[in-house]
Amino acid sequence: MPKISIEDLKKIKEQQLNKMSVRAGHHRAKITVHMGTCGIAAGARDIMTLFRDKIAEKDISDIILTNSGCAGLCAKEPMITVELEGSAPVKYVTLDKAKAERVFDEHVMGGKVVEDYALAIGSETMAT
Amino acid sequence: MVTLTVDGVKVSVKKGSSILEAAQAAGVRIPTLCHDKRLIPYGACRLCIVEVTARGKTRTMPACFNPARDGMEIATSTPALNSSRRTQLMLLLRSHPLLCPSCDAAGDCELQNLVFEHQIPDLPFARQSRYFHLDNDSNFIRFNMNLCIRCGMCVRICEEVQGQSEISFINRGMNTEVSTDFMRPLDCEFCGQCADICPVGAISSKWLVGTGRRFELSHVKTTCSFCSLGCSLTLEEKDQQTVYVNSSHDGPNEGSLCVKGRYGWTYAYSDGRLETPLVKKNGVLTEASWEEALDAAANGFARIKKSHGAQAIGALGSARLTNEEGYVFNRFVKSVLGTANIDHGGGISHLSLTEGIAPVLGYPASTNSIREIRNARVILLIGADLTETHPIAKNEIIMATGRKRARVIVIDSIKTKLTERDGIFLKAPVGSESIVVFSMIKTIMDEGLFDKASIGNKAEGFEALLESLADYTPENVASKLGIDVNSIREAARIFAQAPTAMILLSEGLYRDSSGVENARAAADLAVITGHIGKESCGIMALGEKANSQGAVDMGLTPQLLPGFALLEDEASRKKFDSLWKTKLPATAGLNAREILAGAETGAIKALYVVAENPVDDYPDRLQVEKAFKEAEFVVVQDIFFSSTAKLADVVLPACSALEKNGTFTSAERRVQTLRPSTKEKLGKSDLELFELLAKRMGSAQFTYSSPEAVMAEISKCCDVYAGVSYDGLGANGIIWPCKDSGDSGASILCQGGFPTGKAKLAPAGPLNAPVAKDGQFVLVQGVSKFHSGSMSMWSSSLIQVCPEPLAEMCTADMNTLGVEEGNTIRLTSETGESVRLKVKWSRRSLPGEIIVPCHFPSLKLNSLVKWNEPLVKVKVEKA
Amino acid sequence: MCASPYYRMQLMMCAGTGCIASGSLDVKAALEKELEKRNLQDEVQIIMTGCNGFCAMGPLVVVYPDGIFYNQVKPEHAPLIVEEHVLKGRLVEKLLFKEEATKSRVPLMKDIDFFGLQRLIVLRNRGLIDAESIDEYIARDGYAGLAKCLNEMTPEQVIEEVKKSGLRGRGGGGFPTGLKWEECRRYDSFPKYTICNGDEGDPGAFMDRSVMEGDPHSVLEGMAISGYAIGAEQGYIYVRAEYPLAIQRLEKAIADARDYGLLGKNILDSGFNFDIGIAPGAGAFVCGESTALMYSIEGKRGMPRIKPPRSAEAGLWNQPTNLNNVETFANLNPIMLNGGDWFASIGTEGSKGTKVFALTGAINNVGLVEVPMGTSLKTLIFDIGGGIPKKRKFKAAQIGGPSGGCIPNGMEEVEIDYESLQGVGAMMGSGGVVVMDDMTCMVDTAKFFTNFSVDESCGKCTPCREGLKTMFDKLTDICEGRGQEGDVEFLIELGNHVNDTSHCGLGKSAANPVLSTIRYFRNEYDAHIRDKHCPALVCPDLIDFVVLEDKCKMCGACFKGCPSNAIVWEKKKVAWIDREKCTKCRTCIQNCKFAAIR
Amino acid sequence: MQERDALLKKKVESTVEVIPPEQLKALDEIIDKYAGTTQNLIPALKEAQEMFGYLPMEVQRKLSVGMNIPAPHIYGVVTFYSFFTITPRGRHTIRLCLGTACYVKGAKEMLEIIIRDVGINVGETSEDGRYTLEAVRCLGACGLAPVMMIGEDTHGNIHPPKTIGILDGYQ
Repeated sequence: MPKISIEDLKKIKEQQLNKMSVRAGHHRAKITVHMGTCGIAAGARDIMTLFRDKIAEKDISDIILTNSGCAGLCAKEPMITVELEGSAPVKYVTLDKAKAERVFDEHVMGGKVVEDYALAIGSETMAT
Repeated sequence: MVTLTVDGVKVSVKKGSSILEAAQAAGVRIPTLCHDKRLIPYGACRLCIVEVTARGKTRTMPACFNPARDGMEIATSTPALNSSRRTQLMLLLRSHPLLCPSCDAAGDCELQNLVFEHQIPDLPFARQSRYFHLDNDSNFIRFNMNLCIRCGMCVRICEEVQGQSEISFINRGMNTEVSTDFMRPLDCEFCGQCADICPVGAISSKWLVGTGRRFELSHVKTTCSFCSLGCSLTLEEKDQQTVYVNSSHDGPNEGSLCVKGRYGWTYAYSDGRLETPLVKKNGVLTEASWEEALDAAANGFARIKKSHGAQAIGALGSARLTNEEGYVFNRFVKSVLGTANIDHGGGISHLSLTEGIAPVLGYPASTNSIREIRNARVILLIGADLTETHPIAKNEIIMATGRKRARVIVIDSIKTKLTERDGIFLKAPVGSESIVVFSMIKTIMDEGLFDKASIGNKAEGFEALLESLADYTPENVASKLGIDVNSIREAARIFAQAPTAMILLSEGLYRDSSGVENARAAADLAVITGHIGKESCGIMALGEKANSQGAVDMGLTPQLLPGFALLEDEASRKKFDSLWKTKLPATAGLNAREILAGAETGAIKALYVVAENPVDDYPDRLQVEKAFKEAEFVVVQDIFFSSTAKLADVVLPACSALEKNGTFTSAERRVQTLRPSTKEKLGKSDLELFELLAKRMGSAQFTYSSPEAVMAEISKCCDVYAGVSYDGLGANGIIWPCKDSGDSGASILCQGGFPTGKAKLAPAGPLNAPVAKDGQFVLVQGVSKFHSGSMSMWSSSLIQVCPEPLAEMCTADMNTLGVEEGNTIRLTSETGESVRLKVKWSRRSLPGEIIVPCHFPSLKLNSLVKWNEPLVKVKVEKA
Repeated sequence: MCASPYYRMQLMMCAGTGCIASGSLDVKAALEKELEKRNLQDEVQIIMTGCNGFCAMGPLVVVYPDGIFYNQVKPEHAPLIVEEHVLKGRLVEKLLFKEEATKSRVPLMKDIDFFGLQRLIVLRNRGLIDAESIDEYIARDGYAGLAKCLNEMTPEQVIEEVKKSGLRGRGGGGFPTGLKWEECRRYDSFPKYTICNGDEGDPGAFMDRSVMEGDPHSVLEGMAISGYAIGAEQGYIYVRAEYPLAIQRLEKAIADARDYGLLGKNILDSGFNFDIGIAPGAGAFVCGESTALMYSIEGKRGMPRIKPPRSAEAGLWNQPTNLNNVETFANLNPIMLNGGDWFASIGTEGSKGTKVFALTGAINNVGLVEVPMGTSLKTLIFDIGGGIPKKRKFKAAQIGGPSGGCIPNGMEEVEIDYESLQGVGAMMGSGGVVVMDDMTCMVDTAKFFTNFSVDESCGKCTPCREGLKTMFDKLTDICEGRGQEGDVEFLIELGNHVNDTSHCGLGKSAANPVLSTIRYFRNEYDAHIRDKHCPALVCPDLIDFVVLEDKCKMCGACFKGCPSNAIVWEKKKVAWIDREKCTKCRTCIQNCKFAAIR
Repeated sequence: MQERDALLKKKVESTVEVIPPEQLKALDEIIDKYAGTTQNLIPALKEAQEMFGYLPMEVQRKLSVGMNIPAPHIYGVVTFYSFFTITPRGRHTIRLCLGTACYVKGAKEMLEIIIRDVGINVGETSEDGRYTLEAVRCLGACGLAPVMMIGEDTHGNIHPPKTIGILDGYQ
């Protein structure tokens, strides 16, 4: 008897693709956590961990989570940039875990900008 | 067939032939240094390149392996090709020292010839001085790798034909040479094929070193006098002395020889040769004149005949005698001595095989030829360790399995070299081989794999056979003999379903009654599977002696007259009565065993032993010795002063096969000529002696002027020899049946049907497999490939490579007994006789078996053996 | 916290032989330590990939999600990478690739010309997957090609598709793969075998090694597809003994595939059985020849045998056998998935698809590249390869291993495909491209290659065994000042003879380096023979070293390096060479940064 | 010629004492694993060489008997493939890559330096038993040319004059 079938082959592919999504060229959304020294001091790592857990928990494969250096607005750290495919990036400032979670649920997942925390739209982009 | 043109000559050859073969057929010679028809084409020397034009395109390619195709136009010697060949030769000369003046091969060197032919005047390439190994320590053969041109023929013949791989290419590139492992001296079959095939002087015969230039030697073409395969021999002689032996590549054996054929001839030069007749005076054998000895012999026989009647005389002949000698001996015994008490080979050996085959197939002989073995898809070997007994037939199996991937089914008590080839090994205790064959027949019948067209149509006795096989189910036989049941089934299926399948039987002297049974089973198997009367099918019975078949043809038995006529058949007897101008005895006489038993009890008073050595060769040595001691009058006629001759009253020296004319009939029924070498003749030929004795005993009928005249008479009274005459034998003889002088013989018997109308399937006897008790060893009387019986023991060269008998045992038994190689052990028979000899480890021996070569008189192994008890059980202990 | 951790960042660490040799395992260890120190081990993953191709710049690390390419990473850089990039998202400027021409740093892998100009089919997974993970291979459509064959296609259709693709054997011969399979399928004798030739013997070629190490499953899948097509149930991969890592990775890959049932009995419930064994080579170049390779698998001396019969009829153990090389097999998954037409749309008229080349020698970007057939040599050497180092001049490129030919300066526009290369006297071979600059003596090079062939000749046939040695002796004479008029003609004649009459591919092309260097660099031969001078200053017997006073900067580098004390130098003085003591070892030339010695 | 013959014999004989019979027992494992077909000869020889460092006569003879392969065949195979050796090796095996890339980049100079300064040629072992020099045809690490391996360590991008310095690290 065969150990795996063609369906299994497809399943393995799906599962593994999720794990490899970081390397995929294509993604629906990209979250950049600004992690300069100031950002980390202000709690950026907690926010990073939060996003990481949420992505892992929901087993999402089309989101890229990345970090970048100081965005230059040290006063308003922690700061993130959310960039949905086809739309301009949105920068959120002075976040905490609760706020970040809302941004994730509403903007990243729902597609609706959380204007309450948004600093600006279309300010700067990361090289992709 | 494909048709092509070679140098303008149109030629048709078999599909698959090479361009080289096509050229040969067209009579065009293409130079080559690495090709031999026995070998798989190799393509190393690149001298055979030719220009091939096909479909408008011209290309150069080597001729030796590229197949000939329809419509090819071949040019073999254009200026461009010749220039290329010259370059090739110059490259070879780059590392081949020009030691031609002192080289053994000078005058018979292919490279020398080609360099001469292509007129290479100087050596444009810087010479390379390299040192390769020299071997002067091996028996017979000398290696000087500095002369090697790396054609690989030695390595290839050793592997592809001999199945040995005793030498190999070693190293790589420029440093390639040929050697054994770590340059040790050879330890092999010593067939000498490597030296023979070497186109230059790199491997050569030691005896030629400093002895004779090849062109000084005279050549005598004759037939080998050892086993029954009938290999052609060419004796190369100088000053009335053989210095080298090779074989014509056009002969039936294609130039291949075994150690006995190539180096065994020294027996003729042995110190043990009898030259002067001996007569017993005052209990001591004393040298006597020919007159005195012949008179003593004739008078002795006359005296016994007169006082006790002809029935008191027994005669033992030999398969070493030529056809002519056998015929005249038979006539002498049955008409002049007047008794039918005549036998040869102990009444067993090859004779028993033919006795098994004859009732089924109608001929007491092999049905096919040796050269067909190579094309058989399946080969069944029954008790046939051909590596030891018939190396040249073994070569055929090596070729069949090596390049054609034929499969081998081995039914034997020991592992042979051939069980290592692809196939099935069915281990059967000595004497039980036929049981396995019958079990295969049973399987074939049960599974419906038999040849339905033949049964009923061409063969009868199917039902009786089936009935007799009730006990022979594979399960039953497997459990009785300890074989895997599936192996029997698989063997049966493979054999039955093969497109071509051959059965090979070989018997030494000792396998008595089982030989008949084995041959009968084999004949049944061939008939029911339809593997008979076709090419590469049938049965080959391979006898031990050169004229094993001829001795049967000439009727050297108590029942037969020449040409398979029965003595008890009145019409036949009448025919010979008038031919021989005598009155033959009307009933069959005693066989060898009965003659000796008679001598022991006093019923037989006189024994006439010709070219036979019963004391050393027959079973139950003590009984045989006693018989000779009891007999009143014994005449021994032999070339050696054998153990039997020592017990004689008159000893008549005979001349060897190297010193006489005559014919042998080989195992493939090929009648071949024996020609005398230039050496001095010792003794008198057996034919002369029979005539001289006959004359002294008052018969004026024995006036054959020569063996040729005897053959003329044979052809008159033996149907299968009807067309045989010395004029028509040619270089390679004729295969019987040969009906008239225009008939070139038939290599396949039973082709259109059977001489008796239908084949008569023989039923099997009751299943009865003897076994050894716990703690007993089975003594397998083996044959050493270096010896074949009486003659080889007197051959200094064969004794050199195999001086003493060694008992072969497996590791497990050696450990149990606590012996190591070289230790001495003692074998004791159930009746208490014992022998002592050294042990050697062997792959052939299986647990519980001990293999001992049977040809060493010094060992007296036959004292452990009883008549009609094939399975010899012995006790083995460390001595 | 979470069953399968989500890694936001993956560091793809090159673990090809080249990078391992340069220390990539140490770098990995340092990075791991550093990540742990910062408690990032659950957030950031390090993956060992196969060879990335850019071997000269190793060890390499590519950081995803962004695809940032770091080269020449040393263990001491680990804290920097983790602190700056992993933690703070700032690029580590000094580890980025520096474009030789513009001197600018290029952060993204895809923007580097070396990578950007390539088209990856064979190397589709390179640097992207964990070389030892079958799951990651499957994720990149691995075994989907095999599944498609087994599920939707008959063996005949598979062969048809391969024929349609125009795929030709990548081992050198360029025989159409589909035709080979078709012939092998035709013979009705079982068992049959399919063999992967991983005996990459050409010096300067390492593409097969890279594939076997980096993407072993692509080879296994290709072999299984060929097994299905020809009717074989057993495959062998013949791997050079010098490639232990390849053997190790293949062994793991085979074990994993068996575990999933992608090798073994009844694969993917199709009824197709196929298994693969590894046959290690033992160091003989001639075993790249198909019949010699089969003898080697059979445990014999690897000496080529005669053909016919061809391997397709009677190969391994005299059974029908198909033999393709690693690269050929690696092409099959994409062909099966995308169709033969897709593959045939890439490349040139006669040569379809892409070809992997190993760029070595005097070239800046030494490494492995895959380009469409028909790419010009110029693109290969100057655009992808980054040109010749130290501003030296391009002299010739040798393509096709020791048996290939040299393509000289001025002919670099030649498009690389089977026919064009043959037209200029070179051959595709397995794809080794050795670039030579003006410091290379072509006579010496020819001698080097001939020596290689002499050493590697199996010794079977006369022209190869004796002829090549004769040529080598003649070349030695020329290089050592004993050359005579007529030697070149002699070499041409003998070279043609060797090529025409040798038996196997090794011998038939062994004279090519000599013939092609004579063809394009006859003047160098003449200089050696007539002027007893080696223009490239290589052949020691034909040159005297002198210090060029105007160029000497009196640094003393030559003096310090000279092993035979032949250089006389004092501070602030021009050095000079004592000819009596000079052994012409060229150490001083190597040491001199100002090209002041010649 | 005879001198050479004697030398060869001496060489062969000198290896006889090297491996005591009890050590040869270790070969049984390899024989059990591989006996059967000639197909397994090369892997078996590889393992045997890993075990003993080289393949002397006794090892080959024992494999011949155990695997039922003619000893000359084994010897022919051993001497054909450059991977196998019948003489003992030094403590460190130097594998100098003489592939094209390395040759072009200075491996030839390295070879000359080793021949001159260590006094061993390709295939030879230094008298103190320290090094065995082997030339290999491409280690597949052309990016690092010139390359040599000493034991398991790969040294790349070697500046030829520094060859001896690297060797000094191996005692």
